[in-house]
Amino acid sequence: MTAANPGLRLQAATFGLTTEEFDLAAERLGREPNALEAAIIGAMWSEHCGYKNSRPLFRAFPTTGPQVLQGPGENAGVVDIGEGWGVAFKMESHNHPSAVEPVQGAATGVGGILRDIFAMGARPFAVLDSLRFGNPDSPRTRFLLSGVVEGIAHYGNAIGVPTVGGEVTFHPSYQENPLVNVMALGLLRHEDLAKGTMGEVGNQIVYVGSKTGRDGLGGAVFSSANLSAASQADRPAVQVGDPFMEKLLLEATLEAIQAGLVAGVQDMGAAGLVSSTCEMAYRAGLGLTMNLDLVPTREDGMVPMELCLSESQERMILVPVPGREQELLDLLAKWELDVVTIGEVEAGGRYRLTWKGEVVCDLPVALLNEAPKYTREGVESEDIRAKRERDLSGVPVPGDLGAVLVDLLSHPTIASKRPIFERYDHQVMTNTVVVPGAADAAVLRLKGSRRGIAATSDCNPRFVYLDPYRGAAAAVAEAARNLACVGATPLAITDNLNFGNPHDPGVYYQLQQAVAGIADACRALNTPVTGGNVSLYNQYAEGDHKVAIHPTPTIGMVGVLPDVTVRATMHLKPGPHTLYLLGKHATTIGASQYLETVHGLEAGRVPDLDLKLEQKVIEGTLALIRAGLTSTAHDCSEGGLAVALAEMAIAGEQGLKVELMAPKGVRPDAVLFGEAHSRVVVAVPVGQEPEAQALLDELGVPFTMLGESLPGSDRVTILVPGANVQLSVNLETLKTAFETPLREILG
Amino acid sequence: MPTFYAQVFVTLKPSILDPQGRTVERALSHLDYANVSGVRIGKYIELTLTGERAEVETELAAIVENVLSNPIMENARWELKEAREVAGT
Amino acid sequence: MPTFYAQVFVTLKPSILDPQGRTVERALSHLDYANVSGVRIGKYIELTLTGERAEVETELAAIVENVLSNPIMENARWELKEAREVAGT
Amino acid sequence: MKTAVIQFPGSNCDADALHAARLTLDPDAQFVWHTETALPAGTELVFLPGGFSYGDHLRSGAIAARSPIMTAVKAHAERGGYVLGVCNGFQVLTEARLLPGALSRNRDLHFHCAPVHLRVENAQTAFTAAYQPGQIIEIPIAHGEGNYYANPDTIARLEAEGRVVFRYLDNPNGSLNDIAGIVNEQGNVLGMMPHPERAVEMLLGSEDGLGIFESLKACVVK
Ligand SMILES: Nc1ncnc2c1ncn2[C@@H]1O[C@H](COP(=O)(O)OP(=O)(O)O)[C@@H](O)[C@H]1O
Ligand SMILES: [Mg+2]
Repeated sequence: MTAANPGLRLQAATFGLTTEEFDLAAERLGREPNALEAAIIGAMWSEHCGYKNSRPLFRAFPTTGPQVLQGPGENAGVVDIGEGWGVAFKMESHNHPSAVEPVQGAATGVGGILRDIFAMGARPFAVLDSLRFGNPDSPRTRFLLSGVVEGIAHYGNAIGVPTVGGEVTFHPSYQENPLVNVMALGLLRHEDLAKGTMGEVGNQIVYVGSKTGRDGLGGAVFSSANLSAASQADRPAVQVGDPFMEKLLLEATLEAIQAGLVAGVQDMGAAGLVSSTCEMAYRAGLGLTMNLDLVPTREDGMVPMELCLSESQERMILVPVPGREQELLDLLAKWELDVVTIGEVEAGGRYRLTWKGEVVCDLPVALLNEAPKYTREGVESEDIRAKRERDLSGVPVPGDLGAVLVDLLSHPTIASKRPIFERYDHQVMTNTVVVPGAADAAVLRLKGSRRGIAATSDCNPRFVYLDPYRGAAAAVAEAARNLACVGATPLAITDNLNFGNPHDPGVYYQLQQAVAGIADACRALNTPVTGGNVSLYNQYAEGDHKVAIHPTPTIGMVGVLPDVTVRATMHLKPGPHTLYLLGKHATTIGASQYLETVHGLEAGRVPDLDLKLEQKVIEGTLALIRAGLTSTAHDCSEGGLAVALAEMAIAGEQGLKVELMAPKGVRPDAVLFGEAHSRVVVAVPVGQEPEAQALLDELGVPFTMLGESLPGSDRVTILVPGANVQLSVNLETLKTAFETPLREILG
Repeated sequence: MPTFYAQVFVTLKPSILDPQGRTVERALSHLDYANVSGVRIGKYIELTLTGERAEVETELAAIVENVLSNPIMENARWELKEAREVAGT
Repeated sequence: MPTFYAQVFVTLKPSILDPQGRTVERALSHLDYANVSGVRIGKYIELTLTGERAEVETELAAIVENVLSNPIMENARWELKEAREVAGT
Repeated sequence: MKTAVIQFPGSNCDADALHAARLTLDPDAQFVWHTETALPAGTELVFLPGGFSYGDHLRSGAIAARSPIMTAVKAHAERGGYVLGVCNGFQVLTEARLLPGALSRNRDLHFHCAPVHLRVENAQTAFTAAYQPGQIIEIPIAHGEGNYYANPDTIARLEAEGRVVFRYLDNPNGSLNDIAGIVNEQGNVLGMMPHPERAVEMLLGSEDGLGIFESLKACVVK
């Protein structure tokens, strides 16, 4: 056993540990760890692997329900979609790697989340990407955006999983620290559900995939550490992904699982070999010994620390079913992957590593997996409170509200994302029924079944910034509403919590409140949390002054369509239709994109969120679609009702005329551009209004008739009689405003 | 003003994975070209610059560093030849 | 058996326009690196071969011709150095 | 029509090709792994699917074109057997010299995934008989290297012999003469960048790709 080095405690920080944590580890261990052990503990106790700041908060999450086949704790959650099928899904961030090298950072983000999915025994069939960038006109944003999009396209297109949705928003708080959250979905038969476990004593531990190099060394530590000028030095830590190798690994892993040869499986993600093997041992309540000399290496002279923590991509750990080891090895060899048996599972719960015939690490598996948990004092920042409580009555109503509509449509956050998703293969696998840009969620068919699967990812960071609890709950509500708008019943969520430094009480408050908001919304809407990922320290250090990102709890949600041919999209269909608003008119401009874009104010209260109303609106939307009374639905989000209507007209290449009967005394700009939640616009074919209204009344869904679609007309006309406002804009003008901005940014 | 032909060689840093090289190497062995190893694939860039040698050299160095290569992952070296030195051009 | 280091240069035929080169050239002028023209981007491939010089040369020629380049749109040339000639290796 | 879909490591439209072939041509269509040296007895159509065989490393299709099964595919083509190469399959066919020319990086250097409009320039081939001459069809593309190039003589010959089968109305990638698909001299080998196998079910938005499979089916009946 390599002796401990007395000076080590002083260097605790270099292993990502505080001296307190170092002492705690030494105490639990009954001795001082050696350097390798300290590095391993540091990696496993990092936020990324250990969740020391976030895990305690997760207790609030509802994680069960008849639809949940696998909740949090595995590589991905799994929901039951009927007929013996399950959908595995999970979202993960690659924020800091993407800030350093956008192309490879984003590409390896896709690779990592896909491995989490096929490690569950599921075949990946869809990817969604949720992206946040800074000021759209800055060269850095162009560089990051085009790099990230290229990286996602490079990896996703090559491996052949369609990228079917996502979101892209712009806000100065992401200028230096963009967010790259990637969600993946996979399909499996219930009986193929695999787990990240070591199984039983005596099992072999098989390493398969790429050789190990010095890539992304200390990546786990790296991605949880503050991003600062120092990250220049982290640059060699960039990892390069190879979708071709991943494709071989995917096919080999699924073939092995379906052949019943695999007792346990997990990808090597953050903190590479160590985190995967000791998480698997922990889940099995066992220990192991591995021989580091057997790890396939790409470079000479690699030392244990490198072998243990390297984040070389496209590597997995497989545990063969006892007695079928050789079958598994032969199968994997056929795919020309590096395959080596590197160790064995043992009783006793020790995590033992040997190198050159010497034991170089001997730690309790529990110690590694039970990072200290911190619950801190959250305190809301005064100036955010002030922004929220700010009195907006003095904000003037612009004279030309038509011009405002055009401005909003051309804001990069609202404008069409076609220039981005056209670079993604969104049709490979020939299942994509509703393509990106066509509706509020993507819809995929399930070959050999009538069912359809829908997915979306959502978060409005401005809401969360101004009111973390309500904003996070609203993200869940919006995701569920988006699924309803295509005709899908919401099933469950995965979340990706992107926040600043939790040691900052203001940031910790945001984290606490956001988790509580997600938990309550998930309970109310019956969409349990099946997993997720936490990314903290998303802020940029400039000298001693820190810029934290807007708190961004991205919600990924999956739903099911009983019949994929019964669905809705957002474009106005041919033939005359009557337009309805389900839900209630907006009454405030608080926290709206309009207020920020037109009046330069990020302020005001986030509109009230009534989750019972949300549930009603979702029921009403689904009922209309499934009764065949509408095939056109679109929810109101950034830019409010006016923008939603304009988008439906642009997509349908026809005009419309509506009268917004707002409650007395409500400002017209609130009715037009306010961002009240729980609102869906639907189009009912003329003649079927009585049926539709009867159905909504029966369900107790509040609604108002707005007006009519105008096939053949090229004008979008919106009246607010209460405030004798009339705006009427030519379709071409709206279309240009909507479609140009991102083409210009992406070049 | 003199004209210069520059040749720039951009290669991945040794410790960075080269998926292309790895795949090509394996393919070559399948096509039984034996005894081939260490395949690495990089970029070879030709460009023409005009100016006095000194300024051209400074400009080229900057171009290679900032545009033609990604210092995070790549090494680059270059050679400069004055047009009239270059045979047949 | 002796070891050889090969350097292979693959370039697009002059008659074929090189969108990548053109894009870089445009980028350069935007970044006002003046006096740059004729940017062409090709491949630079390094590989190691072992064997007697004669066989290695034949094998390399075949590899370059049949695999590393596509004669329809590319030209290729190569250089071979014996390991011990190469300084510092 | 007995159909074999070739699988290279890195093919990713192989399952789509098989699905479309079973739907339209041959309920028993089969995969054939790239290391095989022979096609299943009685194979009439070889379908080279899209994807990133060998990760598109070096040049797209370059390594796949040199894999063992391609010898059998060449023999099949010389016997007059039908070969359909889509996207990466087209790239493989040019690299294997079963079709002239080469496919290089898109003019704008970007991958494009979008429906495009094609004109059927020759409706008398085994692959296009079911279309009207000059018919406009909508089929999706999804590629980053579909920029067709061949030397001027070859282009002239392709045009003269009516071997340009599909032409883009709105050229997405810089292909010479807006070429989207060509056949070999004998007319039994078709290479095209657009994905007909993605356009055989209304559920996915277009059925305009059916014509290719119906044409082939008709060939064996007579
Ligand atoms: N924000 C969250 N909400 C719920 N579960 C979470 C969250 N973050 C992480 N988890 C769960 O903790 C486990 C470990 O997370 P993570 O380390 O991201 O998985 P992986 O090891 O695949 O990266 C996973 O099962 C994940 O779903
Ligand atoms: Mg994992």
